[in-house]
Amino acid sequence: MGHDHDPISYPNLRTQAIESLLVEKGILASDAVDRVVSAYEEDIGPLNGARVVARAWSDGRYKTRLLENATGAIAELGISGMQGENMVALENTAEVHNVVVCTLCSCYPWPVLGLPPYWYKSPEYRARVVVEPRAVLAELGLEIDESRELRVWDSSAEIRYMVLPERPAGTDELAEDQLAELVSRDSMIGVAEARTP
Amino acid sequence: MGHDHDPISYPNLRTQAIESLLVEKGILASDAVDRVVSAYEEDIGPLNGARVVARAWSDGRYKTRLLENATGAIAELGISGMQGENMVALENTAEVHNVVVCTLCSCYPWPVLGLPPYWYKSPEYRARVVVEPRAVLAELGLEIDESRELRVWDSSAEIRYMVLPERPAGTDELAEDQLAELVSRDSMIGVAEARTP
Amino acid sequence: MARAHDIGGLKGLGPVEIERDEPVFHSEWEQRVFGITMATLGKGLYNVEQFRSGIEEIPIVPYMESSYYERWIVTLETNLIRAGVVSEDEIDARTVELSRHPGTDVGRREEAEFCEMLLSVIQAGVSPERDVEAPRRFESGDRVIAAGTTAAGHTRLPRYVRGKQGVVARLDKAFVYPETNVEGAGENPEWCYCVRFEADEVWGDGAEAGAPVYVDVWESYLEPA
Amino acid sequence: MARAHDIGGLKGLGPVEIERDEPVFHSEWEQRVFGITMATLGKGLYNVEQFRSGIEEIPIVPYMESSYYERWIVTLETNLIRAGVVSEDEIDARTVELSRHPGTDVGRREEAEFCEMLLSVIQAGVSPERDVEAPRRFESGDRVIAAGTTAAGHTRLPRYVRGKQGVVARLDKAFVYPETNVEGAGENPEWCYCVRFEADEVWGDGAEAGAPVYVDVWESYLEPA
Repeated sequence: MGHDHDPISYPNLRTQAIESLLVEKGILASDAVDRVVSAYEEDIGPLNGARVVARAWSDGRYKTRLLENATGAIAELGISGMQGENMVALENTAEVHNVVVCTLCSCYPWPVLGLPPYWYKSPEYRARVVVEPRAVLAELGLEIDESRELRVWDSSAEIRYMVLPERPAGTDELAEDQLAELVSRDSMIGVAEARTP
Repeated sequence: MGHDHDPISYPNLRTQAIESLLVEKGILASDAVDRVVSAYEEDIGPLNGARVVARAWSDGRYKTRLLENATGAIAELGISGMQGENMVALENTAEVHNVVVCTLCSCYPWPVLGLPPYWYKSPEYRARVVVEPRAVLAELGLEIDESRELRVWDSSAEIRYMVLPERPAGTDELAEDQLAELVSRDSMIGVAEARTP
Repeated sequence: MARAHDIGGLKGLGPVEIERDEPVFHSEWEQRVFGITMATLGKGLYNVEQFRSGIEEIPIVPYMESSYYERWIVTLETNLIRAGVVSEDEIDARTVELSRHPGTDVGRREEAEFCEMLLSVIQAGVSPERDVEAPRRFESGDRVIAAGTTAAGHTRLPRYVRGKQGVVARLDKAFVYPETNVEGAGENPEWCYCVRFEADEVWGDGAEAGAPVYVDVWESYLEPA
Repeated sequence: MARAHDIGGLKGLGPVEIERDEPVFHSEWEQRVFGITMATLGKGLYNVEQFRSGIEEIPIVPYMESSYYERWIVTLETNLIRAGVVSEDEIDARTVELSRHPGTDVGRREEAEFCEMLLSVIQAGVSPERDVEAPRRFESGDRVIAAGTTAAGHTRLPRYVRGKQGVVARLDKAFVYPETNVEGAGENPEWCYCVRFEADEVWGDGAEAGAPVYVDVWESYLEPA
């Protein structure tokens, strides 16, 4: 067939061209690229946020601090970093459910949740969740009763939000690390509840 | 689910917005849009080109005129129009195979072939067929022997090309309209041979 | 600076896939985009080179990844906005409005006379052929070189032959010159030529044997070799 | 003129689809685009607002139809070109070259010191918080109106709240102002606010009940209601 190699996508080809030129010009540090990628693939992810939520569920005073100064409370657990410099935690209650979006791009609290999933960055989510949030959440399997206020938070400036989901029933006996396992990424964005044990 | 209508694609939505505004401003003729679309869906297509090829196969003097002045010879059959004002016909022979592309956009001889198919407009075809034409044709099932020159015609200016494929063997007894049935669109672009009966 | 569309000669991309029994249009919006473009071109709101140029201005990655008629929407908008008949804010606002009121009719108006005129133009064609007084600079068989300059804007000289030598294979008529026509700066017709370039001249080592490329060019794209 | 990214409030688009066990990156090139962007941002070749702005300049149809990291390639190129470190012609030429020599290594260079610095910045963060002398103009509970002007360029005020009334729900710190920072025209920090807008105020009839939107804004985006 005249081909020695598999087809390559154009974005892939273009990215290689950029990397190759920047290396050649002495502008790009290849090791920095490698390590940044592995930091977000291996270290910085939603397990961080789950620890924060589990602590808040377990410790009322920590929860108070989290709701008053999320950045500081999160730092108590050794969690901080880029795109988490100014955090606000939003508490779900029987009266209020919170959901987070960034309509203008895809701002997201990297230190606690890692890099955002594809759906969070999709035009469909960004465009629709502000105007038809109950419909979007229902499509995702989360029916929010009309009696409950559904607050949509558009992170259009420098605050990054995480949702503090409600603690599931029947978890009184669980230790903090067991509680953390119930806290999904999606529950901290507000498109799901925490899992029940 | 809160939805009364099927999802709409963004390009569809955007097109509706443009049409709606142009109608409102008195700029767009809706009937012209309808009729242009139906002209290319119903009337102007590769059957026109097939008639030209079948005539050239049947009538040596017509073929000579076609190769000398394609626009005029095509007009003899009542075929003319936009994107066919300056035609050139390329004859396939035992020594030469011709294939047509427009690397810069997707120029194509509309009056004889209709609007171009998707693959002709694809970046893959446009980018590759100039630099690796034998490989591309082989992928499409057409092996061109190395002894045969493979000419690639990039319609980068105002000439529009059609390929005159070789007359298949075993067609001596066929009438012109039967011959026309053997002439596929792809054979007049040069990525296929004419069908055998 | 080369523009997005000038992709001839890239290798490695995926296979060419021919769709069996492909319809002329794949959706209603493709029909409308095609028809609206023809109708607004027919009204003289912009010309074919301006239509092409609006596509070429798309950044290359989204150009490569978007579909054919998606690119038409971009240039249709660009040219309607440049013609002053609609603003991007208006299109944005109408898009939002229609999204919130699905099923809204786009409206309709008829222009029987224009409609007949447009169909007869489609039937008859509109050749960019023009008379020029200057004699031809090249004849069949002349060795030429494709001008190596990188155009600042819209051009019809593919990048892959720039600076390459070829032989004039066919003399064509004089046609309207794209570089000025796209700017609305006059037709400035020039003689055209079809030039044959050998594969190894264009692609170097690794070129397929016996696979010359014929490229159609305006006279000012060429220099004597 | 509103830009491509300002899409909040469009209805009718397809469903939101959550991918199970989604990887952080879907391919190696996505990894590299992310890392190259972080590394060149870290070198100060452009800032975050300029990064965002380069995405917003993509025409809206290809913006909507391209993938997230495809849009990153566009702004990466745009900003590297604007920073003067590479030209589009160079990227084009290298793309063609690599396509003709598949498997070519992109090369490698190490910068241990920069690497450590970048990782510590990622770990520590870089807040756009700044001190300002001017007093706040608004307090919690104030009724405000989002400034109705249509920005000419990059702005962080979503279109869907422009001209709408809301109530200040939270006082935030003072942050670097995007409109000037994107131009390299200074940080001009301003107090920020979180404003609650009721759904029926923003969306009119047909709004979902009890679904307010909270939008974070710079002070100059607001006027007293």
